[in-house]
Amino acid sequence: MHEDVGSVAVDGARVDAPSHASESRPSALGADELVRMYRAMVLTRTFDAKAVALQRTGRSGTFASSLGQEAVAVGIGSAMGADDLLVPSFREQGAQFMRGVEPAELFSFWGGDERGSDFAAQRRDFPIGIPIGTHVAHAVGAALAMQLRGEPRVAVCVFGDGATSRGDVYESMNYAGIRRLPVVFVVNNNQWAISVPRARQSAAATLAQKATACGFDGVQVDGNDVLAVRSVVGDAIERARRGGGPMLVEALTYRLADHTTADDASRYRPDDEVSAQWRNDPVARLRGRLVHAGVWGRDREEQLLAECAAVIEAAVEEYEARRPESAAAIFDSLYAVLPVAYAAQRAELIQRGETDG
Amino acid sequence: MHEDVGSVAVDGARVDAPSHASESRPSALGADELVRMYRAMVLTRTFDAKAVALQRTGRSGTFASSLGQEAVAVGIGSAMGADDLLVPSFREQGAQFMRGVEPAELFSFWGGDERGSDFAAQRRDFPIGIPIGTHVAHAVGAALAMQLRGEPRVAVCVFGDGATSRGDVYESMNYAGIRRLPVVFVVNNNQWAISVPRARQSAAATLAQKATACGFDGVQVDGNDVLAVRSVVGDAIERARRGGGPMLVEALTYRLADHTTADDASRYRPDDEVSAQWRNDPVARLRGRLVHAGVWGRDREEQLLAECAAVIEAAVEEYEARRPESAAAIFDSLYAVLPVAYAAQRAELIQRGETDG
Amino acid sequence: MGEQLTLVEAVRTALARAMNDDDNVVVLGEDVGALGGVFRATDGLAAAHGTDRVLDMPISESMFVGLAVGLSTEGFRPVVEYQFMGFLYPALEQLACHASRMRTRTRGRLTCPLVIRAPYGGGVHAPEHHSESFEAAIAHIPGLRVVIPSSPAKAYGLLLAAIRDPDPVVFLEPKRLYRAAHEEVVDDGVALPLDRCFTLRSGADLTMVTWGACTVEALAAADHLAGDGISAEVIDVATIKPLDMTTILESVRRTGRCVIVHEAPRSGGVGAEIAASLADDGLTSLLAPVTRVTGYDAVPPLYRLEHHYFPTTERVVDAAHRVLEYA
Amino acid sequence: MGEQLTLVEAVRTALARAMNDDDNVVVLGEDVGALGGVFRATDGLAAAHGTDRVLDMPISESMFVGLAVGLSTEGFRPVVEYQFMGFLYPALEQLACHASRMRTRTRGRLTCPLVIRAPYGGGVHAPEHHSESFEAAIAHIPGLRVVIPSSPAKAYGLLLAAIRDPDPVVFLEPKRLYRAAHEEVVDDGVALPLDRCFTLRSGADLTMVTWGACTVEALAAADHLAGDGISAEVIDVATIKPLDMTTILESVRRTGRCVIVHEAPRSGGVGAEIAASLADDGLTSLLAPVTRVTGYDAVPPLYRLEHHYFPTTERVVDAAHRVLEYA
Ligand SMILES: Cc1ncc(C[n+]2csc(CCOP(=O)(O)OP(=O)(O)O)c2C)c(N)n1
Ligand SMILES: Cc1ncc(C[n+]2csc(CCOP(=O)(O)OP(=O)(O)O)c2C)c(N)n1
Ligand SMILES: [Mg+2]
Ligand SMILES: [Mg+2]
Repeated sequence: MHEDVGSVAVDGARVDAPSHASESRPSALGADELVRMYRAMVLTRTFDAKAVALQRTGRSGTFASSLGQEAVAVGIGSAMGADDLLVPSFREQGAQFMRGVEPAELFSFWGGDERGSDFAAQRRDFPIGIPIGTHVAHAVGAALAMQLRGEPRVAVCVFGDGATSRGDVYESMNYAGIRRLPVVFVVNNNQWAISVPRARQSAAATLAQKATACGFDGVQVDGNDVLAVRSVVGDAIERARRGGGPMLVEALTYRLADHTTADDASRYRPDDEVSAQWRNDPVARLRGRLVHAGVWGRDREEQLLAECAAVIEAAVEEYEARRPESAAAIFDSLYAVLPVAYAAQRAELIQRGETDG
Repeated sequence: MHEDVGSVAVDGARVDAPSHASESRPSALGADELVRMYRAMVLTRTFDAKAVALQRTGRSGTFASSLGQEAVAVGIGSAMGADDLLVPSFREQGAQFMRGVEPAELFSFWGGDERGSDFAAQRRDFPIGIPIGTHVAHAVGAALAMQLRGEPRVAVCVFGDGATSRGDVYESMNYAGIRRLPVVFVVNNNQWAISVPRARQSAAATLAQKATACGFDGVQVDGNDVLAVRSVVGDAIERARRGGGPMLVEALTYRLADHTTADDASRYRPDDEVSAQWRNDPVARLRGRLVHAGVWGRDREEQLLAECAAVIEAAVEEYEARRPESAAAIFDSLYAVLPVAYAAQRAELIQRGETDG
Repeated sequence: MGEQLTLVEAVRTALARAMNDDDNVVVLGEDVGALGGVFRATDGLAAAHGTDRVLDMPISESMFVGLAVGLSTEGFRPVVEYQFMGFLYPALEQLACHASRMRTRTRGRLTCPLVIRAPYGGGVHAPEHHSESFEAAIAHIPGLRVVIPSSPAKAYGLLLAAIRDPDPVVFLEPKRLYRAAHEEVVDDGVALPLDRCFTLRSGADLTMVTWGACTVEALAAADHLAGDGISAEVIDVATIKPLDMTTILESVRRTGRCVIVHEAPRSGGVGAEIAASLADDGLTSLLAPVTRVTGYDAVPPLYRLEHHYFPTTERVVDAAHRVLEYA
Repeated sequence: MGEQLTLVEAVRTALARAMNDDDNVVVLGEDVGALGGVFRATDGLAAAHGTDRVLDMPISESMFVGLAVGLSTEGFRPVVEYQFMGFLYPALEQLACHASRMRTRTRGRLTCPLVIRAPYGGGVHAPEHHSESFEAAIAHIPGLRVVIPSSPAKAYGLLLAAIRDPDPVVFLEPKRLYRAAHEEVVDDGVALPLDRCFTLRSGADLTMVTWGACTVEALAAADHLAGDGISAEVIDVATIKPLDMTTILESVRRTGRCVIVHEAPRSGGVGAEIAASLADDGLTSLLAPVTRVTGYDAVPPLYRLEHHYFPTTERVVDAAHRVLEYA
């Protein structure tokens, strides 16, 4: 399946590297859509670079860049319908932006402000998920809700190669298989889980074949080929929407940056491995395709870079201009109505908050 | 592999019912060994019947019979070396007895006495494991210990079809795959997890194929054919001992009894399903084989039944004659040395224990 | 008009009512469907509402609380059964990291109205790992409610309240009481408050504070003490989080003496929080040391030794006398 | 002869020493090998001892504590690192159902000498779920020891003791202190006791009881109070299970006043157990309410609001004044 878009169905222990890149076939997508995707990828990269810079200058906390993996998130984001549900891990900013999450919101989240998960324009998607793998059950639960209500919606859940070792990910996929739930699991296989390489995360020849344990199909896709990701994930979504049940998509890509700003990847992987992987840079790859198709050139590139820089600059300003919440916020959305038992603590917080600012 | 003993290798999503029963080939085992295995199965069945009776008459607590699944446990017990390690669930009494656990000890365990897990003649094997699936990581840890020390030992871990849905079972198997640990996983697939049938536990066509997710082989075996179980598990053990890594063996059998004495299976499965399954009774099957080989007849059968009844009666007597522990036992093996912080509580217990006997 | 029900029947009645009242209520857990749960708390629900609203779960204790989180953020009101509290440990990550904080981490955008039900405590000759009481560990998680009924009528009213609550509630059922007694329960859909203790018996000489199955021993002890002319007040905490210290403090202000009774190990039990509050806000009222009668700081033993481990009426009476004789 | 070490360096030194002394000591966890752990607590160990004794784990937090159980019953002494305490929840089932009770359920036949290490607490601008302190939930599990060092030298001596202990120990490292200060640590292999509080500062007017990172605020508060002529005793509990109430009671008998400080949410924190013991065995000594300065009963906020949530020196000083002014 999907031979035209760099994907390979994985059946049991067979291993095949995704071989046919989407470049070898004409794309069914119009130039506008390609440009929209390219813009999302560039915006993501711009956001990531800025977020790293904010952390380095003490203006934000620890941050996880998606450098090199933009095609996975943007492929997913472009494949999803507006009413579908994204249940992300913490490197899907590319998909989140396409779904209405604001860069300023994600700056806030990483900047230590819960309001960053209160997305103004995207009310249903899950917030960034930090405890590895724990969000997968949420996606399955949401998919169950969709199935029970007969809604034509699909949940899309993204997690890393490392997350595939978590038992609750397996438990969740297993349940999705039992009820053939409308959920698509996407593994962002960026080859590393902090310092642990893919090969030491599991002896399974592919991560896609983990679906075999749960009774549904797994497929590998070239995760640096945004059109391939879009196509494979899109097909899986439409199949799930039609009642075809879950699918596991393993997107093969590479983490070009440190794990997070708190990491120093040079301690555990050679620089030349990273340099070599820059050859597969998904942003350059789509740009090449646009250029080849005659819809892109230096001017448009410069324009886009400037535009993205401006958008991100504005987002930083918005983020930094936002007044911190008052101390009472610690209690104000803890429960629908704060139990009286905690009223005194809240009062104390407010009183202290006033004195120490 | 193992075509002569009723097993089928499971690769990915292919499903094949185990087809070749061991009866179709001559057994390499001598008659003495077959009789030893038969005795173990009959002893197990006698023990189970008695344990149920004890519970029914208020002389023991809840009990889980292995009726119909004796071939799984006895096949495993007969395949293991003395220095190997058994990490059981709660239906492996047949294997435990072969490894030196005393029936009186298991009566004690189910009768609410911790001394029942302090096996006098089997110092290393794990006690019965109640929280489903949680013991699988112990087997993997023990196998890691064996590998690190270069010991020629193998850990054998048994769990049910229902347990395969537990995430920690998957996590454990995944790690065993990564380091190719000397551990054999045996699923006692008795088709039911309390009221949930195998088909609603997972959409995977076989449970054996769950090994695919962990990068090693899975195999199905006729779990009512004790020689097949012995052969397949034995081969897996020897392979693991030689450094060949883990294997998952799915033994297909059937739970002829209620889940436990606290259960009433008629609430969720038809009686005729159970009656039909009696045709595959593993005890009758091995007996038939012995009769066919000319080494068994009514006299030996009656002798054996009487002997097993006597052994189990003696065990009941031993169990019931045993004085309960004193109240202080609650603290006496809690730590190697009881922290002073708890000395007063222990003293109170002793004082009260004396007054209320 | 009410019916005489056992506690487990009252649970079932409340579940049936909630499912009838609100299509968004779904029940899930191991063996809750055809079997009706190992204690029959969900008996008949699958027959009445079908297997899309009464969902048997695979043995995946970590997953199905997470499943409930996803269901609840999408508008359902899942009621999740754990077979025994001893098997609830795998749920703690989802409870602590997600269910309890979804509202606050999204500043109210997503919420998790869900109920986790689990039978807890000892006394039924159950196997290993079937007698635990670690309600204190759960009650320490901010953002949750933890509720424990002590009788059929309480079970009915509190469970209805839990299901209707807009936030996650952990509902622990003392299994020793499941079939221990009948009580009149009127199936009128009236919920009980989730932030209040119940005074089961008024008294002037000392206050006994307890919850769940230990209310039996506390009430028996109060009876016994009454024979000696001692009047003990018995408070059923019921909702251990948030803790209604107002009621407890008010009582101790009158009696000056307090005995706390629970099954869980003493150290770090909910009794500690109650006693700590008394040592703070109630200090001037205390005429005697705050005494705890509890499970010991040891692993709950298998059932041969259980009677040594769990609080008995005798231990409660002895503690009451000690507290009363304190000069 | 000693070296000036940070707390994380002291942990590393103790690990190195234990691995040199005993071949059965193995270290395992996420990223403990080539990376040396996310906080570098295991830096250099893999280089020195190889990847068979310093084992990188897949992301399987439930499995690798179970793995340690199997390793320990077979004679190894595993030291397991969790990257953050927030990711320790999946370990609770194995801790409560197996590690803590293997000895007692087999009546001594099998034992689990193992150490679980995890950085805990807030204050380092870490992301969501990286600031938890639920030591109370773990300390409630019978059969465990729970130990929290407050300085480099304590970390060294207590960790050595934990690794040598024949029973399972949960060792929680206040990550805010990892690199906060240096202290002379002599790598002499001398362990500290696992059942004793340490009196960090003697005083006569009130007793401050705390552990881990909050010792900083308690000591600062004591300094501040000294300026006002108030002499505060500061006790570092260090081992929160078993709890050395003897030392605390002895101090409170002298001072009559007690302030307890911890980062965890107030309700059901370890402070509750300490206060409860004071309300029982220490009641007659108490001249003022036992006051707790703690994290609030709310989800620890992301770091913008963290300073409102965790105890500050100012809050401790205020509490001390309230307790002292109490008539
Ligand atoms: C339950 C849990 N354990 C550990 C961590 C610490 N941690 C953060 S990211 C990470 C590695 C994740 O690897 P992978 O799933 O491949 O995702 P990637 O970071 O490569 O995108 C770890 C171990 C965590 N966040 N959650
Ligand atoms: C963690 C956990 N959850 C639930 C239970 C209750 N329980 C006991 S046996 C059982 C079913 C087990 O099914 P399976 O693994 O197929 O083993 P079988 O009983 O059929 O041998 C359940 C759910 C348990 N013991 N442990
Ligand atoms: Mg990765
Ligand atoms: Mg089964």
